[in-house]
Amino acid sequence: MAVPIAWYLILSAALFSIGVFAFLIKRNIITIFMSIELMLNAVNLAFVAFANHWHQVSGQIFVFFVMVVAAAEAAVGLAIIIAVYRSRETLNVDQINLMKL
Amino acid sequence: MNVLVFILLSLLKVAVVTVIFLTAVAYTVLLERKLVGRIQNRWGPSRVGPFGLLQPLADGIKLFLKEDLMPDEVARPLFILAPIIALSCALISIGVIPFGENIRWHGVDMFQIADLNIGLLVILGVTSIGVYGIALSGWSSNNKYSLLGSLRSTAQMISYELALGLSVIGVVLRTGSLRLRDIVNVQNTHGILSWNIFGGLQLIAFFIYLTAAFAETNRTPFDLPEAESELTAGYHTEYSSMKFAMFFMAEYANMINVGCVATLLFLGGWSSPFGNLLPAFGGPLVQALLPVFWFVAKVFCFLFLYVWVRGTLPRFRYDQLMGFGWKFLLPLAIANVMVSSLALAFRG
Amino acid sequence: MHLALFIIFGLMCLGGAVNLLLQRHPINSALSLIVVMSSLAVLYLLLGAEFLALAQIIVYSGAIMVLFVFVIMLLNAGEEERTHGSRAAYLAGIPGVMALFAVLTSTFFTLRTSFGSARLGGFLVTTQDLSRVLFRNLLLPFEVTSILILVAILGAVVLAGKER
Amino acid sequence: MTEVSPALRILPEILLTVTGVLVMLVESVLGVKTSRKPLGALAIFGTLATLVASVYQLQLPAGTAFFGTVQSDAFSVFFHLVIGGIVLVTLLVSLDYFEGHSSYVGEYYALILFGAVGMMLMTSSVELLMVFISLEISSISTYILAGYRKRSATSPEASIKYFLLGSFATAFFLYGIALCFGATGSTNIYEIAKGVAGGASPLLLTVAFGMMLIGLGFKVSLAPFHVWTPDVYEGAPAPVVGLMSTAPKAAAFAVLLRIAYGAYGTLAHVWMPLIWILAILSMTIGNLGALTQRNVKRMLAYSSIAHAGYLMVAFTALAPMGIAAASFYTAAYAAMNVGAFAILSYLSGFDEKRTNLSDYAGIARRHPVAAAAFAVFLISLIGIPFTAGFFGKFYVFTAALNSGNAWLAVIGLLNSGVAAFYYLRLLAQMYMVTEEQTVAPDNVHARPAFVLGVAILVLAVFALGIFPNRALRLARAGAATFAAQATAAQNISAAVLPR
Amino acid sequence: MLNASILTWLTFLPALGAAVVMLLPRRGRAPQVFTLLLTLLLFAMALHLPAHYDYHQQQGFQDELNVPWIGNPNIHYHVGVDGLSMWLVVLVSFLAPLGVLISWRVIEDRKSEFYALFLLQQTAMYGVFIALDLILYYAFWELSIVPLALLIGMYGRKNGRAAAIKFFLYAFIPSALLLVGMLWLYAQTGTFDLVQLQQQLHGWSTGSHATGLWLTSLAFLLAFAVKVPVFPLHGWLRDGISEAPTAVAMILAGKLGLYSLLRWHVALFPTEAAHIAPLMVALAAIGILYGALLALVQTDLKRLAAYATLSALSFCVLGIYAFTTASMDGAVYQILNESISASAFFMLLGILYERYGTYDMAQLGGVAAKMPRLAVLFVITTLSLIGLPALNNFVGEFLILSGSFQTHARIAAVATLGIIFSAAYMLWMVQRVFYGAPSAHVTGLVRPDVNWRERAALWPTVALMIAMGVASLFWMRAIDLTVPAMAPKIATAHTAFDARIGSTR
Repeated sequence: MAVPIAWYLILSAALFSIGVFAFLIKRNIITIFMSIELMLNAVNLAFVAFANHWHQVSGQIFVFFVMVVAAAEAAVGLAIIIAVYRSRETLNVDQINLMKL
Repeated sequence: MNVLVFILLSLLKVAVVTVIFLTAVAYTVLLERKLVGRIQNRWGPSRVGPFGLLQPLADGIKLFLKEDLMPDEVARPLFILAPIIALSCALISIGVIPFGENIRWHGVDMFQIADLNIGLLVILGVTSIGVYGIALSGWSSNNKYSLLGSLRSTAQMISYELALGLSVIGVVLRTGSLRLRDIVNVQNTHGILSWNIFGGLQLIAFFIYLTAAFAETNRTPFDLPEAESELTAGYHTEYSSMKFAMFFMAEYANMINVGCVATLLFLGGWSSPFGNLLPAFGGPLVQALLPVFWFVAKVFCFLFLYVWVRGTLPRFRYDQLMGFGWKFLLPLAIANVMVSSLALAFRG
Repeated sequence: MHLALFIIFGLMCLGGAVNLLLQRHPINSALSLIVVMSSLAVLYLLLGAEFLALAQIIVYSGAIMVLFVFVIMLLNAGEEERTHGSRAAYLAGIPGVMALFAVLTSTFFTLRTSFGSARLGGFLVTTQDLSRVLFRNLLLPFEVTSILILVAILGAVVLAGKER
Repeated sequence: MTEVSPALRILPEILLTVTGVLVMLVESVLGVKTSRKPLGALAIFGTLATLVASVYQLQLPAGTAFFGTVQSDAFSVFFHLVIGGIVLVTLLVSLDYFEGHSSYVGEYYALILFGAVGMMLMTSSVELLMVFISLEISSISTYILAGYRKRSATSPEASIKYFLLGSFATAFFLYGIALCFGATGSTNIYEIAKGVAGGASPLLLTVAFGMMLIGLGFKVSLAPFHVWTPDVYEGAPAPVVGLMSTAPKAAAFAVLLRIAYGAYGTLAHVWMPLIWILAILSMTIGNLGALTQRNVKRMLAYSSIAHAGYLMVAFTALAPMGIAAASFYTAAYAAMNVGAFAILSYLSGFDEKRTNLSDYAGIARRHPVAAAAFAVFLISLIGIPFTAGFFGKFYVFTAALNSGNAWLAVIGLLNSGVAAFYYLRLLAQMYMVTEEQTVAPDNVHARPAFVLGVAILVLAVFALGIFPNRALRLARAGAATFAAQATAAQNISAAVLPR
Repeated sequence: MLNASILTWLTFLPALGAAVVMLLPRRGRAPQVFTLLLTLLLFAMALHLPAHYDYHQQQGFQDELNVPWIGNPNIHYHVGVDGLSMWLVVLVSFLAPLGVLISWRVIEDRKSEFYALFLLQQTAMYGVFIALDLILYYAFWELSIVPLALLIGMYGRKNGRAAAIKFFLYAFIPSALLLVGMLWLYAQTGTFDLVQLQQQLHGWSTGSHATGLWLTSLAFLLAFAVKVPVFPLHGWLRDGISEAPTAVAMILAGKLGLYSLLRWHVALFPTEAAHIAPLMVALAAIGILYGALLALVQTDLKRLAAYATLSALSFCVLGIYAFTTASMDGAVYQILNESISASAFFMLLGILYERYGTYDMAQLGGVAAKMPRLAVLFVITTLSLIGLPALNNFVGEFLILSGSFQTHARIAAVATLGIIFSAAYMLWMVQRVFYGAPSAHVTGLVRPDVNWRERAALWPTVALMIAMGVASLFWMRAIDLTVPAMAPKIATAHTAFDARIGSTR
């Protein structure tokens, strides 16, 4: 039985929105970072779904690049988090506020 | 009807393979104890059953019947989840490994549970998930030894996974496929000469794979996570009874897995070392089982090597271990990929 | 079959995502995220991206998330404190997210017929197909990615390393 | 179309990458205690070579390479020159800045060079995948650079804020690309343009544009996506802020131009109102925010938001004019803003001890030359004639008026009137207030490299303000490539991705 | 050849000089001497303009130079002078050396910067007066703000910084509108050239662009009116003048704005100017009275001077917007007069301040006995400012009033009150400061009378006051050729009367 592509897309939209929401309300830097990963995954799902729709290989390749980028971001991001933790001893964004926003 | 037979046969296949596999795991333990005993000039287990052959059974019963201690301050769900992850990851890999020729009965492949286009990737993927078992066990135990052990182990596994992944690329390049059967098929023309380790010029890759695999399975000389002199039992510390048994089984299952994969990738899988030199003999049953024999024999050699190494080599220091992985193994693997691809390109 | 798998793993995805939102301990959130990613891998399989599915497991679940878990363990990040976040995040964020979701969903819903549907095996991309496009048409991005990784390595060294 | 070797199309990027790798290799053989200045010199020479290569690219006929992923044309060359110039000056200015303060100086140069590769590729790529990758290169290297003052408490904080919001933005941008791909089946700008012109669902395309706009809006700190800007600029090292407030923004604007005019040209009526709103918000919020700041870096951060708003005004103009104006403005803004932060870095040193407005009291007496240079940059930021800032604004608002957006120009110029106040406050502080002995006497010495860098910027500010013809011609030639793109789209269709 | 380039030399030599001043040694008198010599040279060069002015050429500009500057948008380096701007250029050149002389010993701190900025604003002034391309004009217009603001801020009295920022913002923000207006004009016509604009805009007031043109003219008017300043926009004037050092106060108000009103508002938008004229005239009248009344109650000399300036400048505005030949001629003439007399007045105040360290009238008194020479000069200047016949201001004020009587009789009558008030506060001021019993402050300090340097600065102005009062026709020739042509056609109804007035002078 076939599944409409639109369902996949709506799923991806839902995941993306949850990611955005988590980004906004989460208070731990690592969790915030994870919500970004969730958003990227949602995008990947959209890419794969669209690749299926257009029967285009390039849509799937995009996902590879996103993965590479996500990996690079993770490496750098976590390094930054470690640097922050060293200077602050906390991972709560509300306490990382030497500078007023 | 046909579908039903297919499903039934597949389930049966899974059951049989799992039982054999677990038994093999149990007897690998025995093998190790025996061999190490011999290396250390003692007997090893010899009281239970003839030559101690029933020792695994006795061990199993002991572990099952022990009291299951659960410390108060552990993160309960994760504490329970961790060994499950570890064991199931170890068991999944076997599902894509072919043990013999592609022989079908009622449309069911007799010597492989699932033949996937990307079998090799599945194994790598499952291996990479296996890290969680160790990471979570250490963290959920709420114990500094456990945590340190699992941190070490995680870092070690991440580090060596790179070299491991890179080492198989030469093989994949030669085959042009990620299907394990294809990889073996390329190697079974001229016997030992066409094995990847020689014919595919992957000797160095084999060495890298071997080393990385030792590290991935946390075996000597890379068994720092459970270096008892500094970390008591590492991430196992808080585990007992059945949960400990699961980790224990996972470790040995992984050893077997690694041996299978090494066999498939570098040692020609189920193909005979003599290639066509040996004339075909026996009936169809023998024809079908002989490759399985070769396969098992090769895996056994591998396991033997494992134990041998354990019996002879001392443990690395942690910084040596990381330095070895990053500064030696990884560059070597990259160089190997470059050389292999150049060689392939020149060969045509 | 397809539909059933989609529903099961789609729900797992959503459940994982919601759990990520609700869990207060980073490690639980991380595990939920792993569930999401692994379920996504299955969805990729359904959409005919087998290589991608495994890559998803290896790269995301097996490498990136391990890194996350590792750092959580390393820093021993504890329970999330329920501090009052910036009120702006709630005031602007919740309607914003709602609007975003509404826009996206309604767009996809409006165009649902034009997207067609996916069936098992309808569009299967083999590793060869992938590599043919990747190493020919998208060669430059592939090569440039190496710079990206180089930068990331440099960054990790610079930021996490100690000052000599 | 004559065949041009693909390597020539990305020659500047190749040179820069090679330089970066060389820097890293040489760094590894230098002793721990050795000065890293030779590496800086190497990086500077590499950048110079890159600039020369970019200029050389002007002689090539505009065209794509690598299966339609990159395109070198006057537009890309213009931005290559801007970015290359910024990098050059940043290297000159920071040659002595980190020396003795950080043990990763060699990596600093390498990161700047690699980041520049990303930015340059952004401006020349016509494939959104390529844009995405290079955007990430540039972003990640700037995240790292922002955290370079590791001992201070604010720098890692700046880095993490920049990183989190930047990655957040990236996700939006990526979703936009995905939707674009979904609507047209391709991520090549020209293919998208074809899809936009006929067939593809306008609804999906609009949503896609919105998402990409949000993503890029974060990157160029347009209001309301600007929240990270003041914090990040305050915490990051001053020379880095000079770089990251100009070069990545220039690149992101180039991308936005390519997308808006290159791919979405025929949907202009749909996205124009979005740009209007962003422009007005950015100008107003930026300027009002800057008014209340006591910290010079934060003030300049808000001012950069406002300047991004001015730039957006150019987007609302008709195609060739608006593009030329926006391009020119990025160049002008780069010259003055990099200059301002360079002086800031000089006056406040590595410890950033002079960041408050009151710390600048009477600076003109103690550092007359530095103060004079600062005054030049500030005056240019205000938009006083005979400086780059004036002509930048002039072209932007001319473009806006030419396309009938008089009200936008009025809002913009009134804003620039308000803006004059806070720049002036700083000027007044430097020149008109007698010094309070709050800051301990400092022994900053202007090194030759720094002086050269600032001199280049001052010259650039005046050159763009008095003889802008040459830069303008190049900007206009770049804009013309967009007009010619309809024909190019047909030529290229053979090379795009197979279905 | 010299004709073509003289204006360019005149304009950019000071800028060059500013750079040289910065490079000169800071110790000693080098900056003053250099600047004085340079300004004298400039004055000599400026005299070339009236010497070679072609009185037969009825229309257009002289000493023109028109070369393309920026290709697109079409901006030219177009400069030239006519009867209006020529005298203003000479005036600026005349005042500059005086400014240097009067600052000779006052400015000791950061001297190089002072003279550099002084020369820079000289460039800007010249530029404003000679530019015939809107953008070029705007460039100099904006440029003039910066050095002035810096000068006020750096060398002002107590609240110099606040006054400078106030001045800058008052000048800068309306300029933004001015720029919008200019850009709108360009978008509609494709040119920034004054002459071409005048031709193209002809008849637009009733066409489809009427609204835009109207708004544009308002934008222009606003920018200029602030700079003059015209009555409700004079907020910066009091602080600006009372804080500014003497040499700056001399050039701060008036000239630039009034000139711009004539050149770029009245001449460019005649119809719109005619529409707004009643308002402007009314505002001018209010300004005259308001300034005068406030001047009456001041005790601080600088503040008194500021309000007096407002009052006097409002006269000029009145003259311009009354739109009769006489009033406009008078207004232009009055710009010159006012500048000279007010400059002299500021210089005298500066000298007083230098001697006694205060502008407070309550502390001064009986100075005449101590410094008779100063008193003489002061009285002459005061009389000139009041508008005593045979002195310069009389001619201007008379022309303005008589001209505006024809169009706005009642308002002109009100304005006349202003003259009476001005006589009142000026004379009262002289009485309080110079005569009567010497105050304790004055007797306590023994100070020398005006020295040779101050005399060198003051006597030329006094000489000019008299010369311009007596021989007004010499100056009027060029003005008369140019200015009335700028007036909107509305004024032609009064030609007969104007002719009669004209014959009297």
